Amino acid sequence: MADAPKHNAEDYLRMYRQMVRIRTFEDNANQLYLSAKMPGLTHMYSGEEAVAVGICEALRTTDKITSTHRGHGHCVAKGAEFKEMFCELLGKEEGYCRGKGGSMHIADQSNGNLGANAIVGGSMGIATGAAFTAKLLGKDDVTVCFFGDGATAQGLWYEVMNMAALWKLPVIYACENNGYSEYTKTDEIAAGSIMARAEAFGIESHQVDGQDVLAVNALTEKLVERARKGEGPFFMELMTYRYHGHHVGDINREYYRSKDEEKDWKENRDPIIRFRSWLVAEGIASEEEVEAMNAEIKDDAKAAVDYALSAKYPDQSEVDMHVFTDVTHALA
Amino acid sequence: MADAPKHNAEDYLRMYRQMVRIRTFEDNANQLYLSAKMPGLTHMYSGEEAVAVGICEALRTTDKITSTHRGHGHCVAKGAEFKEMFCELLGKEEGYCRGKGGSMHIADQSNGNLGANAIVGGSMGIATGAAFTAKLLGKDDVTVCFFGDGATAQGLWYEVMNMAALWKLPVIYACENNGYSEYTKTDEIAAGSIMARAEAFGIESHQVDGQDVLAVNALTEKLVERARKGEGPFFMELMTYRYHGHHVGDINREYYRSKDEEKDWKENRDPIIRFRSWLVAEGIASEEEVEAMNAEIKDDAKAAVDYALSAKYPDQSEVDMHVFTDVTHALA
Amino acid sequence: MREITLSQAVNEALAEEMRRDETVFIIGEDVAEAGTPFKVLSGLVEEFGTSRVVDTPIAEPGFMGIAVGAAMTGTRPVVDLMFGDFIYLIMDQLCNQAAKTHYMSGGKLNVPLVLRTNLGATRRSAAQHSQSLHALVAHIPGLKVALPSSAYEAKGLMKTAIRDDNPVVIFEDKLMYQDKAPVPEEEYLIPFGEAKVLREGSDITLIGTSSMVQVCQKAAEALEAEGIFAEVIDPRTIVPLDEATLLASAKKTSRVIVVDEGHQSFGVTGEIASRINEKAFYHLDAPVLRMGAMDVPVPFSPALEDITVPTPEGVVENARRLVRGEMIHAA
Amino acid sequence: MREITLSQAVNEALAEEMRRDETVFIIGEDVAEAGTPFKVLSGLVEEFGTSRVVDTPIAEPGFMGIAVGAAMTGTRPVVDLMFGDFIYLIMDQLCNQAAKTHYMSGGKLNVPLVLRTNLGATRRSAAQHSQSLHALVAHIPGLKVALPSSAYEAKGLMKTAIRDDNPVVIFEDKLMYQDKAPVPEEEYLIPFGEAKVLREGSDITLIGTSSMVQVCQKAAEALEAEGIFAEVIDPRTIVPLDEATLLASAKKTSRVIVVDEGHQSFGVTGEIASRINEKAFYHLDAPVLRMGAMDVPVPFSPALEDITVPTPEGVVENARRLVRGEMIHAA
Ligand SMILES: Cc1ncc(C[n+]2csc(CCOP(=O)(O)OP(=O)(O)O)c2C)c(N)n1
Ligand SMILES: Cc1ncc(C[n+]2csc(CCOP(=O)(O)OP(=O)(O)O)c2C)c(N)n1
Ligand SMILES: [Mg+2]
Ligand SMILES: [Mg+2]
Repeated sequence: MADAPKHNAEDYLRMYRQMVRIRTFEDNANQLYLSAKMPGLTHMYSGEEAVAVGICEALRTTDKITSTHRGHGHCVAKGAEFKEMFCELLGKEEGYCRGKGGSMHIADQSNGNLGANAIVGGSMGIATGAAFTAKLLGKDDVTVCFFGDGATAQGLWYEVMNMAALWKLPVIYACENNGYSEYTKTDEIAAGSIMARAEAFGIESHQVDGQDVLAVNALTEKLVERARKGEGPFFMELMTYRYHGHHVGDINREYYRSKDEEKDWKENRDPIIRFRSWLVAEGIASEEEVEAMNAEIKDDAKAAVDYALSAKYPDQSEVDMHVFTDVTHALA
Repeated sequence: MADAPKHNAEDYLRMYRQMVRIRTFEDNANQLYLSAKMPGLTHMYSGEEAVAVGICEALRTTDKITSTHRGHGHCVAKGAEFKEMFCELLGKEEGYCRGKGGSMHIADQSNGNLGANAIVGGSMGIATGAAFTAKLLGKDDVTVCFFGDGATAQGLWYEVMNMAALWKLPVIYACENNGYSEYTKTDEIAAGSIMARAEAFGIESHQVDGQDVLAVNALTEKLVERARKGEGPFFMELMTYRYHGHHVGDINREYYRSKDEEKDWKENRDPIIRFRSWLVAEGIASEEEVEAMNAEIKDDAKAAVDYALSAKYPDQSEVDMHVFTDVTHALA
Repeated sequence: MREITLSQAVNEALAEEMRRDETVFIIGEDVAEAGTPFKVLSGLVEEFGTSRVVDTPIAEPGFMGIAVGAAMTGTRPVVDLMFGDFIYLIMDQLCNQAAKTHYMSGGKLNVPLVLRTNLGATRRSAAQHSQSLHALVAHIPGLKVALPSSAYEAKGLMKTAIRDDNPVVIFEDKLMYQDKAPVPEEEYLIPFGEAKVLREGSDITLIGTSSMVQVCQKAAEALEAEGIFAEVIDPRTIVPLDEATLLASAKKTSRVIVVDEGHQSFGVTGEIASRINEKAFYHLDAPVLRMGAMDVPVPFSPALEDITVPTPEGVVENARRLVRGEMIHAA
Repeated sequence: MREITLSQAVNEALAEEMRRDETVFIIGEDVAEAGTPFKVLSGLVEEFGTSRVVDTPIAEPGFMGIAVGAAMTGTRPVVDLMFGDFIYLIMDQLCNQAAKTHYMSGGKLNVPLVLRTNLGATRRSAAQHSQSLHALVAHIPGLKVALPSSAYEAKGLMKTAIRDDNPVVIFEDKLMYQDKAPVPEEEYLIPFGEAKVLREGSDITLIGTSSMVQVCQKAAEALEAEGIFAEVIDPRTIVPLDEATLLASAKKTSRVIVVDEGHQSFGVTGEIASRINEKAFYHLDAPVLRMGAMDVPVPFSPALEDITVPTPEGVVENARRLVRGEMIHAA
């Protein structure tokens, strides 16, 4: 693990907790899919927890993030509750988006999560725009733009990096390089160097072990602080791995990646296992305390899932609400 | 001037001739505008002649180019005739595009010019696709994609560079950096380094004095030869200057660039003057021969303009022709 | 009343709203010192500075995306898209992002931005600088679409658009920038979804949008000389569309022509004609007639370009035939 | 006759054309080993190799642009756009470049490419993966638009599209990939611009596109049980549109419903309804009725999503009212 920054025990435990909450959320989401209780598909974040948590723990509530199709991790890490999240995944009225968004559009305005996005790269402009707002209105909020390695192929990124660099916007581009975009290895779809692409726009860039929550957090804290002072934008490439398929339905994936590779990442670099050992070794938590935390989170998740399963769907009359802010029913 | 490559006198004289033809074409186009005989506006290439000529002289007829809104120079350099060009600028039936394209869409299929494009950056995909064809069909054609410094802000470029690099396509991206995009200086709209952006995709990149036709030509010959062998893609940044306004109507431009700057480029770095001096100094042509060539080109241009002015417009029945290849009249 | 150009009217609307609300800013290519190629924004950067009149690189998807994010977080961007034809480049940010955010978030996020762009052919600008693409935008739920037909309309609609909490797209007619019209000194807004009856008539209704309002007005004048009294209506916004006013007129005159500069097929004329046919069918003496731009890319040649767009003469001719009761297509 | 799925039909069409013509190639995301997320292309890379079944980075504007350039220089690309909703990203390459090149060049250049994509909601994929955006494309002159409604149609239309010298956009219904239909072993093509009468009837005409053809068929069956005989027509291509067949049916039955899964406003239903109203007006007993998808972004929640799309029950209800002579809107 990276050198521990200045945090106290409480901070570490919250980081751990958040990572386990993400993993637990995803396990439950997968179960909902497998038991045919979830509408549609979903993309799980398991394996990448240290990225979302390491970054979001360095942010304030008023800081913004934009998220992706693989967005549950970001959402939890930025402060969202299980209940509203599961309700959203099941299309229920009490979901964060009243069931209208679902997994790929989950947003949590109250915690500064401007939303998942089902268009790969689609939120790069939005994140940069949120940073623009901060600058224009003289706020010191920072925005983190999460996206995958695959999204670096989208031209939009280069357009907004150019403007962010010209205008010194407080935005951090965080590329979660999990080695794959869908069923294709990153090196088959990315020529040259991803880091060099950001650097070519004069953007300071860093690569970091995305399975080491302390390393991610320490780097992010530094960059966020500097971005607040107008020294942004920055780019971070976080080397990580997704444990499951591209989405819940991607079961047989040996044609594009080996079971050995998956096993290696899971057994030797799991961000939760690593951090847990560190916590215990440093005497921050005992094995028992950790187990108790895990169990509590499991129970929380179960309760939220049960709640969401029996929660009500939005009334059909909601179908034409929220098309416009100022028209109650757009089709009335 | 750069070291002269292996050309013979004929080659040099053709290069000179082509540069003067471009300048002369533009002077006539400007006159047509000023005398209210040209429909619409046009963007003149004057000052940048060494770029188009240096590059196109290194190409075969079967090699392809894609051009821009400032496309007359590319069109002439790739082998087009004055008559069909002026007819096109005036919207006449005998124009390269039967008057349907005009200045911003002039194309000359017979010489491998896939067309000017009124969308900045719009032809970057097309050029890359032409190179794709060569590779797929096993031809050794090379494609040169012309675009301006301003166009480097378009995300499309990064998308196609990535693919060109991954697939080793025979395409050369030629950025005509004339210091401005419309009314804005390049450094106000381009963060970092344009060269580094191409290099970040693993693309070999070169900067060259765009006012030195021999330097441009020598570099292009080398790169074209290598591209034919599958060593592409390449990037060239050509440092140049446009003498006139952004378009013919951009007359008062001191608010964005000084007269002194314009004067300096025109008097001290003019590509035609420089090359002419070299030709005379090297004994390739006498002053008289050069003057005779200039006069002949002037006459050619005048004849072509006169022809175009009295040529006929397309018949109104053409309005719904060429919408589809297989339907004579789309609205019949 | 003083007369000002459409260009000045837009400029005034922006200046007034920027004075009123510090969160309003303009973003686009050459909007600052150059004041856009059409010079519509001249003077604004001098008053509001480069932090609020923001020149961008030539990166339409990028600055549109930035505007969406800025709007979601507390500002009111006015995006300047130099030519309406470039809307293709920003469709994802406009239609997948801006248009859907409020709905997808269940009402929690919103995107109060204005996209200012233009439409209109016959400027010898050829196929990629002459399109009238408002129908594309109108098809996508979540976007409002305004089509000012004069300086007066342009000012009032722009001010309303800036205050609207939803994404609004305004298409100005680029041939009308120098056209003058009476515009009051006092502040006014034009509510969305209220059509304007420009001329009352009893024989036929001419519904025109944007550039085609003038065409309908001229046609109506010519028709009056022949004793045919045309009612001329400008919907002003096509989303929301003031169906009530259109239907009332259709029921009154029982003959309707819809004139719009977008391509005729799969566009605005079909929508308006269908709604009238559906809801005033039994009052109609003839089918609603549509006149859009020809379904061809806009040709450069002046000899061809001018015939692609509806003209007053064309409207007059069709109106005559409708009024005379000729069955248009031997239907 | 053997039955195969729509997915297999598309696969066969591509394989046959790729065998016939070496210049045909496929380009898109995860088209090779993965055979696309919908597995439509499985096996093709094994036969044709990675030089003709080309996996791209996630760069839709880029690979669409490459396809345009490739098509202009002697190949026939089939572009695979994973979801129809991503068409917003490639609009410039499709509508400013591909659609206009032949016209702008006065007939000298052409762009023989096929854009394969999809449409259709009710798959719980939410607002950015459920749109039916064919109307946007149909509005732009220079593009042909095919909407296969079964495996049989999908194969024949795809083969015709690949041989067409113009840019053609094919929207497959993503809910239909596993639906089987009889498809002959022998080669066949389906000409563009020829509607198919799927069922003859005398009381009312149901015009359905793509996914809505099944809806119309089911409605017609239900109506027959009530003694109402509906004619069901599938236009197959909306550009070119076989007006003659639609008009003949309208004149025969004098009542028409147009059903399409795109948003209703400013879309396909308005165009088809208008043409029928214009050209068969005096034969109609009631206005042409339109049924499109609701003008709302597609909601994720199953409780809401299903009611945004026309259903057989809805068509039956409207048909009954039309046949009974109820004035739909008290028009
Ligand atoms: C514009 C766009 N193109 C394609 C897709 C389909 N798609 C969804 S996720 C994905 C892969 C994304 O890869 P990456 O950015 O690396 O994120 P990861 O899934 O690995 O987290 C693709 C191609 C999409 N949603 N949007
Ligand atoms: C997509 C797009 N955006 C904006 C414009 C308007 N425009 C035309 S030329 C131009 C400047 C181009 O600058 P550059 O690429 O440097 O070429 P130059 O004019 O200097 O040759 C702009 C902004 C356009 N035609 N297309
Ligand atoms: Mg990835
Ligand atoms: Mg330039």
